[in-house]
Amino acid sequence: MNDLLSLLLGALLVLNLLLASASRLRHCIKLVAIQGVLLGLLSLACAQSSGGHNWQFLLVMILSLLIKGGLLPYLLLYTMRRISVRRELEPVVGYSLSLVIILALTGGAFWLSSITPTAVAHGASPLVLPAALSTISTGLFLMVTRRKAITQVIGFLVFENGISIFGTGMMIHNGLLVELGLLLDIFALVFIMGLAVFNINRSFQHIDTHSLNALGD
Amino acid sequence: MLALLMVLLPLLFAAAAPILRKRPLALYSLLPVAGLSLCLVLAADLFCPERDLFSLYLGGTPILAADAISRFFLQLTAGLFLAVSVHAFFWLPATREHSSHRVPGTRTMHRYLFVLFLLAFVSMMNLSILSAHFGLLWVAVEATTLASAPLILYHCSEGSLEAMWKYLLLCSIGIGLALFGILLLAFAGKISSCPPASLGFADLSAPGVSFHPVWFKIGFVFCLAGFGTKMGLVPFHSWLPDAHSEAPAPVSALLSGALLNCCLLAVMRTLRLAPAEVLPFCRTMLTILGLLSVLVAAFLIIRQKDFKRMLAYSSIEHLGLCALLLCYCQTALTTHVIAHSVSKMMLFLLAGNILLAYDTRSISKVTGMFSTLPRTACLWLIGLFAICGTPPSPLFVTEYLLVTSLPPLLAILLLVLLFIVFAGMATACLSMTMGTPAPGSHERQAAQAAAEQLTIVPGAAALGILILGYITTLWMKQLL
Amino acid sequence: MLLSALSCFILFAAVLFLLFFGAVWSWFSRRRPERAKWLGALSAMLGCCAGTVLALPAAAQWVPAQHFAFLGLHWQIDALAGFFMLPVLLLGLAAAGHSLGYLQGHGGQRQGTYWFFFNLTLLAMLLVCAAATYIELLLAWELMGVMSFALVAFSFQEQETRHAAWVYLLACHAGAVFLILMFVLAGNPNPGYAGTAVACGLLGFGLKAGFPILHVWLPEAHPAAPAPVSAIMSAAMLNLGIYGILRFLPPVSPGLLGWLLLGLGLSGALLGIVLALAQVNLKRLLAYSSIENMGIAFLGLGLGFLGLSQQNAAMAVCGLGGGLLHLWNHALLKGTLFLLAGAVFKSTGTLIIDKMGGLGKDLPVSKNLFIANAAALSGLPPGNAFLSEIMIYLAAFQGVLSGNHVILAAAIIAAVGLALSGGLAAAAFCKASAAVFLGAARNPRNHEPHPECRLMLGPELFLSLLALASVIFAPWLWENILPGVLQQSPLIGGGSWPLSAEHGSQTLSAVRNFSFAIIALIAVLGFLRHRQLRRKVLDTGCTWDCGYALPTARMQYTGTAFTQPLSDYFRLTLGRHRSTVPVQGYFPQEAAVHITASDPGDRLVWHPLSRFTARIADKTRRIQSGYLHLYILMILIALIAMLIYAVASSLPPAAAPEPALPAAGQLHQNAAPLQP
Amino acid sequence: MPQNPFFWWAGLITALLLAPLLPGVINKTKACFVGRQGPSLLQPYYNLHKLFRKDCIRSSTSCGPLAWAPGLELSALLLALLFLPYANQLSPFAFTGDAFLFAYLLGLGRFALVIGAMDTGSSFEGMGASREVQFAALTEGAFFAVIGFLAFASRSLNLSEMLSCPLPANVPTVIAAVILAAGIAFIVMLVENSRVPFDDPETHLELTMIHEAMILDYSGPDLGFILYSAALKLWLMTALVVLMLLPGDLASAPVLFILHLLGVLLGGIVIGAVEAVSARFRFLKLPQFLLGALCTALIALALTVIGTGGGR
Repeated sequence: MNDLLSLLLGALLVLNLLLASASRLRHCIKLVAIQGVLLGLLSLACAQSSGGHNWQFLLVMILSLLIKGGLLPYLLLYTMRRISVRRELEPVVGYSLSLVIILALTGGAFWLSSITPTAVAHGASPLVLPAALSTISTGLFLMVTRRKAITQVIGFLVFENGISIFGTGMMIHNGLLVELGLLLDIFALVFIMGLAVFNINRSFQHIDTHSLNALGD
Repeated sequence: MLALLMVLLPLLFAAAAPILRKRPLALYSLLPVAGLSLCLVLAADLFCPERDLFSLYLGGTPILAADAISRFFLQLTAGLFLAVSVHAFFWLPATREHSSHRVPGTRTMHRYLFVLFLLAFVSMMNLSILSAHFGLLWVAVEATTLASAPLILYHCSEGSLEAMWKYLLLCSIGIGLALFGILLLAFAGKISSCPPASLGFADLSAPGVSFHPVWFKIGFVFCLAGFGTKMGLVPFHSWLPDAHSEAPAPVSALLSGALLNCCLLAVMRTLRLAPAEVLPFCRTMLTILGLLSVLVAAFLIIRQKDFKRMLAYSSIEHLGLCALLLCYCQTALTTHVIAHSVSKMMLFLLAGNILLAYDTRSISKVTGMFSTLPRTACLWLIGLFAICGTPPSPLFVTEYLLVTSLPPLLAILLLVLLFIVFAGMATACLSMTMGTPAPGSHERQAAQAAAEQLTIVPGAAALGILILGYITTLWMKQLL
Repeated sequence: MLLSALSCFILFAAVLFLLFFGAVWSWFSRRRPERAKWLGALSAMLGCCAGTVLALPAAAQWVPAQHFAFLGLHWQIDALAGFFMLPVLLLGLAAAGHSLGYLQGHGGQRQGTYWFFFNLTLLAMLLVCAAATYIELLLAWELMGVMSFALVAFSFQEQETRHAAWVYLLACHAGAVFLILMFVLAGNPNPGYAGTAVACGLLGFGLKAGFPILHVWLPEAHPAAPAPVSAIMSAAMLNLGIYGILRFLPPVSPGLLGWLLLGLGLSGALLGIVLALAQVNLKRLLAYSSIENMGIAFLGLGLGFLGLSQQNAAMAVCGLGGGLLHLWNHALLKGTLFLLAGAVFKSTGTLIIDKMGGLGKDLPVSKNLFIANAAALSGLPPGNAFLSEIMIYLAAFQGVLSGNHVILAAAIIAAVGLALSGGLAAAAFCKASAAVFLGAARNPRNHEPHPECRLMLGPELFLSLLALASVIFAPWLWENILPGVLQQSPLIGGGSWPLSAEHGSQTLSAVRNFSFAIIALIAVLGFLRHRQLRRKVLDTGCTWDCGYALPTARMQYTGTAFTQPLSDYFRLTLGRHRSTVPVQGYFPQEAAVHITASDPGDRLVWHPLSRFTARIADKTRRIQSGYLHLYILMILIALIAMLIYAVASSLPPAAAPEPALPAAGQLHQNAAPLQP
Repeated sequence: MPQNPFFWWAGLITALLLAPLLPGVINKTKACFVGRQGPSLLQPYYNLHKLFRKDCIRSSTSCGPLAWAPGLELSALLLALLFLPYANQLSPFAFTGDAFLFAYLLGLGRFALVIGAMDTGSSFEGMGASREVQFAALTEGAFFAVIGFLAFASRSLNLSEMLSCPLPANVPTVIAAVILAAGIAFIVMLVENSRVPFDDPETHLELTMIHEAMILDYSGPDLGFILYSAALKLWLMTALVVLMLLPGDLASAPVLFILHLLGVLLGGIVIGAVEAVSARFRFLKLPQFLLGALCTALIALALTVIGTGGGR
């Protein structure tokens, strides 16, 4: 079971690199969907290793798989098609440079987990902390450097996934109501962000958040 | 049981909103009725304090509970919502009729959506105050962001869109960091000598529980960053001026008056969990952020061109003061919070009236309010003196207590900053109220007359502040 | 004893009740100005009379000091409070009477608001005097600031009134902030902060009393305010600054306080009067002369405290007594002068001295009153200000006679400075009275000169009679009021040192007699001249104009010209203050000289300070740049800084030399471990 | 030394009677210097006699001060006369601090004159008044420095004791200081009475007058009052200088009485001599000159402080 866990975490790490170098918007959304699915499998694997089977956990796991893997990507694709945005993203930082930066961030994450042995011991596998930290930093990096509103939503989703990797990896269980609440919030957030992007496109005729700076002081 | 009622009642009224879509008067009356019902529920609690009506258990762990401090915040939020809803009842029709300033193309949000989201926003705030579990607290705070984001879009202009997008994104990042912080706190508990049972506040603050100090610090930093973003402490404040100035008057009143207090409550809860050896670190962080907020807000207020943004910066400054009060003088915190919320609500409602009458938010274009809007002008100046802490207002008492408990160097810096804030706001308010009205103002006669009728709630709030001021002065006499 | 305590409480409550409800009632009858006028005026006058009945016995120590609680707050009326209440009440009475006449013309419709703020300002000033602990003082102090701000901003249509009101409001608030700082630092246990507490106290009270650099609001606020209001502010409100110092200043060594007050007094007196010379606006001239007289009062107090520190009884009594007496005299005289300035404004519509002239023919009684009070205020003998100045001279020369050389040097400089400021004051008031009342009217006034308004003359005569009475009762005032008043102040050591008053009373009675001698001599010579001319023919001719064909009124010496040699000598009106339209061609059309005298306090201190704050504000605005990406970046940087600080502070102090932390994350400079 | 009030009253009466003689003496000495015969010594008396009998013309623009100004000035000066210790006898009206009353009475007289001058509304009188006020303000300082010196030298604040006290210590520095102070008093006297180095009483050019410009519009008894008070002031200030130079314990009262009369007349001759030999200073130089006088008076005080070993 342990090797399946580390396989999944390894896949997640590779996914971060792909996300950094993805130049097509549609491609980015697919990667986020894959990340959602991997996250669902990860929670299943952690439950196996800690033996915490109960129906509540399974319900949460299936729901998160469905929402993060299926519903949200579909929503993003639908928004993209409706506002017929141009395919490629104009990043503030070049693709190769962002790849190097993500690599550096992941290296930093590994280095951080190496100097805090106590934490790693408690997690399901030694890879959990670095995977969580690198995904979080990738999400934030995407939000800072990508111009388009939709990519910022994607960045935010990656950021949330990173946090839930840490949550599931370290086997912190908050009870059914809270887990459902988390999922509902994330879904509602992305839904409203989609609506906002739709409105921005209608009144600004573009969704480049970099030029949304009228309200400066 | 009452707690569930407090959360579900507004949702119930919210559900009724789409049904009354066709009849605007009934739709608008939903708000004051909801406000009144919340106050009745709280009154019920006041009459029989001995039975704990609030706690709600789910699977052994209490989900909703109300201790002394959260009961105070509940009453404050309910009171504020009642006042704002009564004002909104009159303000909404007036705005629709007179707000010609919007570009003809842009539309305003549909009435029932506004009422729906407003009620949802209030219920989520009640939920965040009443929640007894850290995770539920996070869900509720995130839900308040979601409920209040569409409200900013009431007048769907370019500015409000941009403000809403920034509000959504920055608050979500902040709340995400808070979630990571909560997980880190749980993790710190898990790896410590005797881990807490669950993330409920009762278990976390149980006597035997201990936390791993280093991981607790890191967790606290993330929580502070997260809830600090929602609270508007400086490095994380960037969304606040845009959101509060673009939102319509009742919404910005609630945002400033009630929402910032819920996040303050969240920070108070995390601070209360801190083990002894971590407490000095947490207090230092809060002091640094508090002082930074007052500093930056002071220097930003001076050069302000827009009076709603000026009020937003004053909220940032006052929340910075609340952070300082949290570390140095807890007793004065509740007085400061209630005084700030009431006077800020009054000022934002008045700002809404001025916007309605003058159709502009720039300070230089609004002149001669004493001749065009006499009542609003008087209340505007009373608000200025109340919010800047001149003696008759309770804020003077709390600022005096804070300054006595601060180390002298910080006290001098704080007083200088408070003076700069007073100078900045006085310049703006005086130039608005005095002077001869601009030549073009006579054709907006109807709008000005409508704005003059809307001064009932702010007037009541002003009276409340003065009475509160007198009571707190007497309280201060026994204290010192 | 019980009776007096009860009656004092009832009187105090009556005064508050009268003023407060008079104000509220006149506010609510704003619609009917006539009713509001009489309502407000009557309540103000009754309040002041009741207050005098309360304050006079307390000041004259017929009734022991009262201490009581009213509305939950603690108040006390003792000799010191009574002494400083009297100017407030008397001026309030006079100003209320004068406002009836003054507001007939331009402020007529807004009587309700005027009387509301007028009564509340009086109320606040009485509360400041009666405050027992620092909470009541701060409350009353800020209330006084806000209410008098509303009065200063009464005619807010003009731009300069708004600017003046804004400057005044900020000055009052800054004063309150310094006071808060003083009370906070005074309460601080460790002694290191006692010095700063005293400094903050002096700054806070000095802002209200017009210290040299902190005086900038005074010449702005007084011309902007209606005349009765500026009379109360300059006569009664400035004294409260000194009252605050005497009662609420934390304990400090008399020597240090003496040197401080001496320095401030001397510089204030000279700065005030030199600037008064160069003023074109009549009320600004009077405002600067208030700064000068406050400087003289501080000079007296400074010499008194020096005497206290040197155990030199004569110097202490003459100095302190002279300072307080000067406050009293200045209050009466300056109040009359401001009311007269109001009368002048009513009849000419302007306050610019160079535009007036020849008013003596329209306002004969005001002319004589103005010249008499001006002479008295510049310290000339028959006036009452001479009594207090001679006391301060005595204190200075006691210092000269005392053994200590340093005190000798300081005292002689003080005496010479006082003499110089006396001479300049005479020059300034000659300019004011001559250019306004005497000579021919410089520009022909368009409206016909309406007769002198009786209503306005009454209060002025009342105050002048009071000034004359205070010449007569000066020795009585000196013997049994001043020692009692001075004992009350904690700084003067409350009775530990005999403050007997025999040092000055002999001089005072002699000077009183000689004042009467002068008046008698003038009468005799006047009668002699009258008898001499009775038989002669008395006709009038035009003034000697050296035979020039077309003498016009504009050839007269204007006020600015009158003091031009002096102000050029003090570098006030040279350089960038003077813009000239030169004479061109053989038949010059039009040439002009425009001289503005800017206040050095403003130019050198306050304007650079506000520019510096504005520059900082512009730099901080860059934080709010509007770019979403920069905001997110700012959040992340702040987060990383806090994390580094968290980990750094949690490392055990005896950490391994090379911390296991990543070398890359350097310690963020502003997150240094601040252990509170 | 035994006080003899009789000689004090005699000094007072001679001052009242002989005051107009002093301008005559000054004009006579000036005339002798240039070889002219000059007006008779009693000419001022004749002028006064003539003036008191003439009619009075009043300017149309004046509204009152022109009438009571001369009376006020004369009464101030008459009162100031009471405080000087003629023939070194203590004046019966002396009290502590009467030196300041003396100085401010002169100030009152000057204030009256200036108000009277401005009342006529003529540019010449305005110019004279403005200059008078400027120099007066600057001399106040010097005069009070002299009073300070006298107070320290005589250890008392009473003008009579100040002027009639013996030398504090016949050490050369103290004597030098007394002479220096007397010199400063002499300069102050020249400025106050508008004698030549500062103002020319006999000039006919209105633009150059100071004191004369202020009394252009007076006629008849008013002009008489003013001329008489000008003469009184001259006598007063000269007497002040002379009494400073006469140490108190020199001789018995009658001898001192005669000495002080001769001293005053000698002072008149010295003033005449000074006027004959020196020309007027430029106006812009006068303020520096007066401040110089103030500083020398302070130096004199410093000398006495050192001379008398730092006072008792």
